Formats: sequence, C-alpha cells, structure tokens
Amino acid sequence: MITIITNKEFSTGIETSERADGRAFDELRPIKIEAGVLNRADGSAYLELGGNKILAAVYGPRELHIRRLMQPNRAVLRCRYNMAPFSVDDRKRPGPDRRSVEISKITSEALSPAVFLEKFPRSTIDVFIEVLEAEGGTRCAGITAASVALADAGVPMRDIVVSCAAGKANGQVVLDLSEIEDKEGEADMPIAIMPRTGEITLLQSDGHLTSEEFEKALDLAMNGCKKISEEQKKAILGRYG
Amino acid sequence: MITIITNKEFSTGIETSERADGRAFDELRPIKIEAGVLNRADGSAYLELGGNKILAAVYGPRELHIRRLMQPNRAVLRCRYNMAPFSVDDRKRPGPDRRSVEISKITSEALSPAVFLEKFPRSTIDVFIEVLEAEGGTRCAGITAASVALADAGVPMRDIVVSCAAGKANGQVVLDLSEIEDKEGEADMPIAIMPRTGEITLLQSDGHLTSEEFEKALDLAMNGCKKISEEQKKAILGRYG
Amino acid sequence: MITIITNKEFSTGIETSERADGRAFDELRPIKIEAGVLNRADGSAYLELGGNKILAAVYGPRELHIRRLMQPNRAVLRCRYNMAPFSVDDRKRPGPDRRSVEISKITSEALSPAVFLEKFPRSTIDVFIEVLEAEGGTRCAGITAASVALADAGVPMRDIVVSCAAGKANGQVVLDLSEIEDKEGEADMPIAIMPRTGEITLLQSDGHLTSEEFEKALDLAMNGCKKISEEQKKAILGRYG
Amino acid sequence: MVTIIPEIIRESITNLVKNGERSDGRSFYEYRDISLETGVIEKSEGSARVKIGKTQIVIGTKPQIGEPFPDTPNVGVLMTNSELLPMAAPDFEPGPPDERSVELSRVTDRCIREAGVVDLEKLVISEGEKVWMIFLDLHVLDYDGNLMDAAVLGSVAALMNTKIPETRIENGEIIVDHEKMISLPIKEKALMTTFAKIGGELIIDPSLEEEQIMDARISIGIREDGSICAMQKGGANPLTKDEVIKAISKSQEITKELRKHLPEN
Amino acid sequence: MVTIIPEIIRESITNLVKNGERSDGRSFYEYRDISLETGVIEKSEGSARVKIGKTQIVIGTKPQIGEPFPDTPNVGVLMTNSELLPMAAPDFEPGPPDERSVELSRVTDRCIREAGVVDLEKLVISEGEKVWMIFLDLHVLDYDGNLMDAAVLGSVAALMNTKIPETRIENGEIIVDHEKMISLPIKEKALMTTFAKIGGELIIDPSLEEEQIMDARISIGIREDGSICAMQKGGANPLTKDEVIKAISKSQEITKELRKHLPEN
Amino acid sequence: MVTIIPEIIRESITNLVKNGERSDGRSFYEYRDISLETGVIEKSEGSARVKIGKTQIVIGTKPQIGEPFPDTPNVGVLMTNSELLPMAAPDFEPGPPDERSVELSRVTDRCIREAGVVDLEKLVISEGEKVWMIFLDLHVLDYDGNLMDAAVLGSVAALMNTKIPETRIENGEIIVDHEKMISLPIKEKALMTTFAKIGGELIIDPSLEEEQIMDARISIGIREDGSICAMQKGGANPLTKDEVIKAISKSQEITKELRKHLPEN
Repeated sequence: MITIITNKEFSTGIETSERADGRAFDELRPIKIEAGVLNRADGSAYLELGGNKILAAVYGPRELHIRRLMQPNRAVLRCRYNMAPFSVDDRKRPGPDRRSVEISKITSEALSPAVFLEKFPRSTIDVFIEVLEAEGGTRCAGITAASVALADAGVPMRDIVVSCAAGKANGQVVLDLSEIEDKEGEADMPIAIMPRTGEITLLQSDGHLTSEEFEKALDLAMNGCKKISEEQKKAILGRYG
Repeated sequence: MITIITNKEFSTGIETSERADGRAFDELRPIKIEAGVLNRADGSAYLELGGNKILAAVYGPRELHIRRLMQPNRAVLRCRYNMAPFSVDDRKRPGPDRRSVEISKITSEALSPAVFLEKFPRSTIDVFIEVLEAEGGTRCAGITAASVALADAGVPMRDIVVSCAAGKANGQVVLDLSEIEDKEGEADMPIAIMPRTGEITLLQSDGHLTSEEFEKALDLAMNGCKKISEEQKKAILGRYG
Repeated sequence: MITIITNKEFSTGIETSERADGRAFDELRPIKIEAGVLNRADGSAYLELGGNKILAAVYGPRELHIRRLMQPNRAVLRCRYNMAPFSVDDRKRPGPDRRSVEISKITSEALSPAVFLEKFPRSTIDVFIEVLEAEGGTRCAGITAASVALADAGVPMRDIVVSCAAGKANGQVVLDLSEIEDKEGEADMPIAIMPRTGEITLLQSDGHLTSEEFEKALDLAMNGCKKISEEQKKAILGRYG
Repeated sequence: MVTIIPEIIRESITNLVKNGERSDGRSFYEYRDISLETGVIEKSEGSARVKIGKTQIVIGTKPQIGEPFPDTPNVGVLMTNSELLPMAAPDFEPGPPDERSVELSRVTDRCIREAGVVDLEKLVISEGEKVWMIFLDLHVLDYDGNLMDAAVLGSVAALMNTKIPETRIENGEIIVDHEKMISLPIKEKALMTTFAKIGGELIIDPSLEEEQIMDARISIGIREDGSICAMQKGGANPLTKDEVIKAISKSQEITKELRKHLPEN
Repeated sequence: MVTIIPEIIRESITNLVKNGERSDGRSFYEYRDISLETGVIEKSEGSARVKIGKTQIVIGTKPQIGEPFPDTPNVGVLMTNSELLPMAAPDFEPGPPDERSVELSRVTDRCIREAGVVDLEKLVISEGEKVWMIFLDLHVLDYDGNLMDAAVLGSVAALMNTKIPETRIENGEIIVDHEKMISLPIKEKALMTTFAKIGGELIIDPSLEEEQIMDARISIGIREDGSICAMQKGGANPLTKDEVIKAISKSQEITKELRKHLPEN
Repeated sequence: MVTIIPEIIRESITNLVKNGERSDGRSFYEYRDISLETGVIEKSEGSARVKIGKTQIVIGTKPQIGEPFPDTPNVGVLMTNSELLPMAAPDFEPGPPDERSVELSRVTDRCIREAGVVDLEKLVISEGEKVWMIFLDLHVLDYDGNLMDAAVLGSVAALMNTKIPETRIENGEIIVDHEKMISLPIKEKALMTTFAKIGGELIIDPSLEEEQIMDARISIGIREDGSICAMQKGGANPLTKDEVIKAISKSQEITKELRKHLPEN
C-alpha cells in the first residue's frame, strides 16, 4: 500500500458563491502575449493565461507534399495541438491521443474562416501549438496564440481569431474557467470568434446549461474574447511597431 | 476473487452421436442472403448463416493510388475481413490482427479466379467484409457474401464463388460446423469453389483427418457449396429480377 | 513466488586482475569471417566473434523509391541493425527499438566515408545486419561484417571499414569487451576506422575514462581493428581467390 | 481523399435552400425517414441498428468488469469508440480512426456522459476496486450524411437495450450472476440534432450532398428537460450568435419528436 | 512491390513442366538439397538452421513462464512468429509482418499445434496459474522458394532440440531448476509438403522461379500415421478435387522420406 | 526531407574557417550566447529553459513511483525522451521520434547516467519493489544547431531543479510526504561540448549553417574531474586520432567555463 500525504489544498469555492481564485464572474485570468518568439518558424507567439503556457508556430504557405490532401483552389490549414509530457500533473505520454486529434481538428476549423486560403491553391499552412503548461482552457489559449502566430508569419487574414471559454461552476455562469472550475464545474463552453463581425468560428459545449445560461455564457465569452483581442493586437504591434 | 454464475448450457453433443443443434450430418444451418443492402457501395450483400451476420461491400473497379501495388495487366482484388467489436462474446479490439490478415489474404485468393481481372489493368477492386455477429464459419460466410456483392456491383465474373466448411466433430464428418463444433471438434476444413466447374479456390484444413475422412468432408463441403450457391442466385435475382 | 535455481556461474574476474575468459588485455576473442553466404543478396558476410553470430547483407546500388530521402548528387547508404528474438537470454520483441535505431544510424555513418557514394546519384545502398546471437560488441561486429558484405557486393570503396571496441573492465584497459565485461565494466568505447589511413569513422564512449585511459584504449582498439582487418581481407580473398 | 464538389451542384443546392426548398423535397426542419431496431446482435449485451435516410450505423455494447479510474473511484466507465468503415463511403480508408471518426465518438460520448444517460454511480461493484466498464462501439456501415444524430440516437437505444448480470459481494468475493440479467440504469434520454448552414439558412439532418456544400454545421445535444448537454460546431465558415440561439431553440422542439423513436422503457 | 515476370520465362518453365522436366533438372516429386542443423544458437534454448536449396531459415525457441489463456487453463502456450527479413529478398521490406509473413507463421503454427507436436498439457506448472510459454521465432534469411516446408521442418527440429528447466512446486512456491534441463515433451513429428501447379501438373518444393509463375499452391501437413493435420491452398488460380487428392497421397509418401532429415530423438 | 545546401555556401563557410574566422564572428572555441533559466514550468517537478544562440529547448522532469528493472533492483530509473517538435524546424515532422531524436535522447541519457549525475541508488524506496522513476523530457522548440550541448546543459539544470516528496516506510506501508519536498540527489555535474570539423579545423558549438556543411561532428561529455563520460561521433566523414585527442583536451577546458551557467546548488 502506498499512502500519499498531500499538501495541495484546493479551495473549490463550493462553500461560498465566490470563485476559488477570487476572480469576479466576468474576469479573465492574467494574460500575456508575445509575438515572434521563435527563430526558425515563419511566425510564432507565446501566451500565458493564468497557469497556461502556450507556444504557437506557423510554417507556410508552403508546398504540400501529400497529394491526397491537396486542394486545387485553396490552401489547406493544418493544425497540430500537442501537450508536453511535463505540462500536466501526471506525465502525458508523447504522441497524439483522441483528445488532441479532436482539438487539432476544431482548431483548424476555428482559424480557417479568417485566412485568405483561396490565395494559395495547392499549398499548406501548418500551425503547431505546444502546451508547455496546462491549467484549464488550453484549446482556447492555443487558438488565440496561433492567430497571433499567423499574423506574425504575415499570412493574409480577414481578422485575428480570438478564443475564450465561459461556463458554469459552483452554480454560477462565469468567464474563463480555471482548471479546477473546469474539472468540478457543471459546464464548459469554449468559443472562438472573428472580433470584427462577432461571427463564431468555434463553439463547443460540454455539461449542463439551460438556454438562459447558454445565452449568458455566450455573452460573457464574447466579451472575454474582445478583451483578449486587445492583447493580441498589442502583441502584434509590439512586434512590428 | 470473482465468481461467475453462468446460465449458458452448451450441449456439446458428446453424449450421443447427434449434433448439438440437432442437424443431420449433411445439413446446413438456416441461411438467408440479400443483395444490394447498402447505398454508397457499388455492390453489397447481407448474409445470415445460423448465428452469423455478415455484411459485404464492393468498390470498384476503381483507380489504384498505391503505385507499388499496381499491376500493369490486370486489376488487383483487395480484401479486408474485419470483425465488429461486439460480434463475439469477449469484445474484440478494433483493428486488424494476425487472424484477420490471413483471412483477408485467402479471401482475396478465393475470389480472384472468378473475376475477369485482366479487363481492368492498373485498377483495384476492393472487397470489404464486416462480421457483425460471429457463430463459427465466418470466413466462408464472408466469401459467399462477397461474391454476391461482386455480382451486385456488376463486376464481370466467370462464376459466383461459394464457400462452405466441412469437418469432424464428435467423431463424425459433418457439414458446416457451428461455433461449438468448431471449438470442440477434431477438424475444420473451409473450402470455396466455382460451382460451374467444381474447381477449388480456397482450401484450408486445421485438425486431424484421415485421407478417407478428408474425401468425405470434401464431398460434403462441395455439396454444401452447391446448396448455398442456389441461395446466392436467388439473392442476385431478387435484386434484379 | 517463483524461485530460480541457476547453474550459470559467471567469473567476473573481479577477484584477480585477469580477464574472466583468460584473455590477455590486448587479445581479441576468436574470430571467423566468411563472405558470400547468401543467395539473394547482392553481397553478404557471416561473422563470429566470441559468442557473437552476425549476418550482413547488401542490396544495391539500386533505385530509391522514397523521394524525400533521395540525394541528387550521391547514393544514400541506409542501414538496418536488427536482433533476432532468440539472440539474447530474454526474448527480444521483434521490431526496432531505440537502441537499434541509434546503432543503425551510426553504422551508416561508420560505413559511408569508405564508399564512393558520389558514383550513384539518386540511388540507395541498403545494408542489413542481423544479430543471430549476441555476446557483447554486436555493433562493431555488425560494421565489420557489413563492410565485407559491401565488398562482396562489388560496391566501389576507398577502404574496408573495420570496427572493434576497447574499454575498461576490472580497473584495466582492455581490448574487445565480452558481454560480461561490457555489463560489469567501467567503460566501453567502440570505434571503426578505415585501416589504410587510420581515420576514425565511428567513435562512441560510454562510461568513465581519464584522458590517459582514453588514449590507451584508442590505441588498443586501433590495433584490434588492424588484426580484424586481416581477417576481412582473407574472407574477401577466400570468396574471390 | 479530397472530394471536389462541382460548383454547379453547390449553386443548385444553395439556390433551392434560398427558395425554401431542399433537393429531396423535405422542409428545413424535417428529418429523413428514421428506422431504429434494438437487439439486432445477439452476442452483444445491447445493440441497435439506426437508419436516418440511407445513413446506417450498427451499435453494440460490451460490459466488462474492470478497475475504475484512480480519480473517479466511485463511478463506472463508459468507453465510446467509432469506426467509419471503408465500406461506408469510397473515401473512408482502413486504419486507425481519423479525425472525423474521433470527433464522432467524442461528441457522442460527451452528449451521453454529460447528460447522465447512464447512472454511472450504479455501475460500481466494489468502490475503488471493481466497476462495470461499458464499451459502446459504433460501426458506421453506410454514410449518407448526419452521422452525429444517428450515433446519439442509436447509442441511447443500445444502452437502453443493454442487460448486465447482477453482481453482489459475498464473503469478500464478487458474485457475477448471469442468471439474473438486469437493465443498465438509464436516467436520461438525451438526443442530438444537427443543423447545416446553407445559403444563410439553417436546415436539420443534412444529407451527404448537403454536408458536402454546407458552410457550417452545428450539433446540439438536448436533455429531456430541454437543457443543453453538448454542442459542437463544425465546418470551415462561421455562425452568428443569432443562428446558434435559433438552432438551440429549434432543437429543443425537434428532439421531443425524435425521442418518440426510442423504444418504451 | 510487384515483381513482373517476363512472359517468356513463364512459357519456358511451363513448357519444361509439360514435358516432364524442371529447369533445375529435378523430377516432379524431388526436393532440392536439404540441410538441417540443430543447436546453432547457444543462447536459444532450442534452435535449428534449415536449408532447402538456397532457401534458408534460422529458427530459435525461447521458453518463458507465463499465465495460460483463461479458456485453456490446463495447457501450455506455443507462440509462432516469423520475420521475412529484408536481407532475404529484394522485395521484402522492413516493418511489421505483412500478409505473407503472417500466413507463413500461422500455417506453421497450425501444422504443429494441430498435429500435437508438443504435448502442451505437460507444460503446465500450476494449473490455471503458471505454464510454460514457448516462443518459436522463424528468421527467414534467404528466400529461394518454398518457405512453408522449410519452416515446418526447421520448427519441429528446433522444438526437438529445446531444453527447459525442470519445475516443481514446494510449499506453494514454484522452483525452476536450471541444473536439471529437460527436453520438451515431443509426441509427434508432423511435416509439410508443398506442391505447385504449373502447366496442369503438380510438382513439389517449388523454387522461387517456379513460385513466381505457378498457377496455384497447396501445402499439406502430414502426421507420422499419414493423417492430415493442416492444409493451405494459395495462389490466384483454382485446383481440382483430383489434384488435391493426388497431392495428399503424394505428400503421405514424401513426408516419410523428409522425416529422415530430423535428428534422432 | 533532404536539405540541399548550395555549394557556394559550403565554400564560403569553409573558406572563412580556413582563415580562422566564422560567419557569425565567433572564435573557434567560443559558444554563442547561452541563457539558462530553471523552474520555468510550475507543474513540472523540475524544469529548465536553455538557449544556445537561437537554439531553444525546454526540459521538464516528472517523478513517478514504479518498479525497478529486474536486473537492477537497487537503483532508481532515469528515462530520457526527446521530441524534435515540428515547430522547431521546417523539416521536422510530426510522428514517432526519428533517428536524430533517438540519438539526441540516448546520448544525453548516457552522458548523464554514466557520469552519475543523479545518485540513482538513493532513489530506491523499497529495494527490488519500489523506486523513483525520473522522466526527463526534452522539448526542442527552436533548432539552430548544436542540440546536444544544449540538451545536456538543460537536463543537468532541470535535474538540479527537481524536487521529489520524501518517502518513508511505516508498518510495511510507503508514505509519500508531499509536505516535505527534497531535491534530487545530485552527485556530479557533467556537461557536453560538441565540435564540428570544417575545412580541416575543429570549431565548437556549430550553428545550424555550420552543421549543414560540416564534415564530421564529435560530442564529448566531461565530468567535473575532467574525465570522459560519453563520446559520440557523427557525420559522414572521418576524424583523425589527433583531432579526437585535441577535442577532448579542449572540452576539458571549455566545460569548466560552461559549468558556470549552471545554478548554484
């Protein structure tokens, strides 16, 4: 038998109506975005959101060697979302799992509407997202970072896609769930939007929401996206300004 | 410790000279064949034989994308035999195992002699066999169904290949072994023939047979094939008639 | 509980300053090389060194089908080092592991400098090394055998690469470590040279050596290489002489 | 494999929708014919064959006794897996599940898990040690669009159809009594409705043809009380907030009708 | 890789056979030179090197103590695996076993298992708990046709050559005594003969050249008493009933001669 | 993917070296700028971010309690793994580790293991039964040459940064006390220096450009006492004995300087 003495005390916030980390219901975790952090990649970005540390890199538009993926009239935007083995409490085995395959697919769909893919027939734009440290909400953080990396790579875009989650934890509709809120909460709803038009390019939901809660969560998440969008712009300007 | 109370009582027929399910030594299990059961496939067939439920589908002749498999003077006939995870008592893990790789190979060899492959150089004809439920004799049932699916696809053929097993169970040479006879019996011998000429396109044997028993089993199996062949024809006529 | 009574008594030589198998510090294990032992391969060699039994085969120069590996101005020399499942005490699972991937890479680099690769643009020379029985020093034995197989295949070469290890066991710098010396010793240093010039094409070291011990080991290993080189030449002459 | 849809087909379908019509004559919020049978595989402890139009999936369950996940010692395990069989479409290839297959099984799994279709707490045999693991396998036989709704409908039916042996503990030993087969504890019948956006309109249950040219897709899982248990947007174009809200409202209505296809329990 | 055989070679070999001849001068029912050595790998508990003509296989066994399969608690386990090494032929590629390799190992396995070559019941150490598992690995080094007959001949020799430590149970503990090595319990020496059909004739032990142009192949496993333990047809053309019956009868004769290559036991 | 380097670049770099110069202005035995931070990943029990020039690796450790290898029951386990991420270079592809990645992790592992960087004997919790397994994962983010030196430097730093919970045995039970976190037992700080041979000269810390045209490479691991713990030659051309001896002597000097980048312990 192995007995584990733990010193980790999570306040799950269940006792009070407040959030475990003291945030207001509509408050984002601290965020930091930097563009142009890698040398070899055509574009790159680093993002911290709460305890999340995310790196995104872009190669392309470049030649696509796999003929069966080629599109005659536009580029393919391929994504690979990957977690570092040391990014989570229990070591993650290297290589794709079902979760990362799904996230890679929906990330590609979240970014594609903003990119002028039709300008680059028969090409690929490759987006690589590395989660160096995970603390809830990595898929949104990855999309937000990837969008900055696309801009850094000079890929022509209609808009800078931005992503954020809202959800329900401890009976309350809240913005930007932390890891503990995601795990113990009632619902998580990541979205991505093109901020100029407010159009939705990613929408998932997992959990239990009434229609009213859904609308409230959607509004919260869209507002969160707009705040994050400002940080994206600063990062891009910081690179070129 | 886990104790399992079971209510499954198999009569293995060892007590008497009769077969466990009461069939005569030369009697097939109930059989049902239907052609044209799928929408997307170029041809398809559904077959029930005793407790076996088999679906076969055909695509082709169509372009072969894998250059190293291409034959300059004829089509390649590729087969994939696959068991559904829920088709057997203990869940089968998805994906090919050694047994299914071998069955796929010998199924391809069993069907090829009947098909005018030389009419379609550089092409492929793809045969997919899905075992939805298995109760002994699935490879024969798969070949029989696949042949009907080839006919349903309009693939030009010399003959409709038909397959059936004979073997030895409980000391007796018998036709069309059930799952329990296959498992507890002394020998299993699946064959496939082209019924017009009686030529043998599949022959395997596994177990213990004298030469005399072999000849008896071969005759039984060929007769079984002829009966099944009638059902194949009905199914094809039922589709087009 | 399983109790294992063993009759294997290894003298590890730790008691005395002598080597476990009674060899002098600069003495090779018995060696035997034969060229041209296979029929299909373009060239082949069989080598025994102590308890090692190694087979090497060469195909090529031949067309390279994998475009992304192709070199426009020279041939690629590809190696595959592989251990038979029965070659070691505990059965080795078939297929490449990390150790064999690394050995394959450094074997390719050890052999390449001696081959006139520039004569065969866009081609491949494939070297296959099979360890049928392993008793310490298989990578060196594999390189030595592969070089004879290249000569047997008539591949044009500057020199016949030869490989041998020295190391430190039981406090003493010694030539050609046996399995037990490798396992219990302080350092193992495999090298390969082109004997005409003495140039080093492989050098690895694993363990603990002072600079002085390193130089002593290097000299020992180079001398060992020269002795083995004579056996290589005899094998090649034996084939053609 | 990339399927290239001729521009003329895209235009023709889009124009129909803009005129309030669909190529197979359906209205925007009308499903194709649905057929649902259960108990179709005798060796499977629970099974269903579902057809929506010509799309066809056979679903089977396999219960196994296993260990719970270390972080959830007091609930059983539901494992959902799907195979887009190469017989189901000319561009489905043999091999490990691709991203479409992974998405299908994960969305189905989330919809069923988050809605609480199976009362997983009742699948514990001995807390922290032994629980029932229910494997739910989706075998996609024929693909003519809208796999998600078919997958969820058939999965709920297969779970409702599933029987497991009663277990009890006697003298520290687990007794698995195959003479007493009991139904899985079903506590909710959530279903999913999928909308395609074509020509600026939302239509439900897209056929293959409609899927191939649609701008976006949204699938919504709805519980019996009308609340949302799962959502998944797909496709390479965006949706507006209003479209999403409209889709949710419609799916609350439509799943009520869809639920009538489920067998009585 | 597809090997294309020129039509002229096919015709030349076929015409020879029609005239009762073979390109290497053999008669129809004559094996090429056979060599069989055992004990060739010291670290292997049992081993053999078999050559039929220029075809060469090294076979080694590895015994391990493991658990029996749940449905056969009272028999040991035999696991047969083969690798068609890329050194053996220009078209054998590295990687997981392809269908040819799988067929070779499965046919060899069936021939040996169904004939009862090893008395697997005697490999039980503690019923339902611990048994000997014998791994039989076929390493194909040189491929010049007729791998099946070589594989079975070499495998039987390697199994006859295999020594395992004696085991006993003392005070509920398993004692594995490497000081007392005993032979595997061999109770039957079944062998296999392979026929190729060329130009309407059956010939045994096809060379690579003959295999490449043959219409069909049949391999027959025969026990010492002449009964059949395994059969496997191959090739893209059919056989007649008479051909099969003739092949069986011939293989009953020929395996008697072939068996003389096995070591005395 | 084969990267073809234009002959003119090869000549230009080689001529510079022949004239005692390097394209980025460094001297032959000068490293590019080195930056080393530790504790960069909070969820990792030990971590480091190392940059040599524009080459960048993040390294993290994960301790787990596991069983020792049967042949070394009295030592803990160190497992080194590396991923050449596709973001790090245009020719790095997703998928299982290729031979470059395998070589990087194995050479790093040997250098650290053979030098005795971690006192593995102190990682035993209960001999033969439970030991600490330290997973050391190298995440290569940006590749601008000389991965090996960066990998070893960062790995030693990450190991020095690693904290594991104290364990003790009470009444036959293992107590893992997360309230008392202790450092890994570090007993040696071995580092590696890599030389490229260009134009007959040896230069250290080759940039990507230099690596692409170098004739050969040699990496040497040196312990604090100046002894050699690991060597690995690479590249398609040979080295002379004198070159190797010179490289060792230089690396004994240079690793002393390099070691100053490590944090105080």
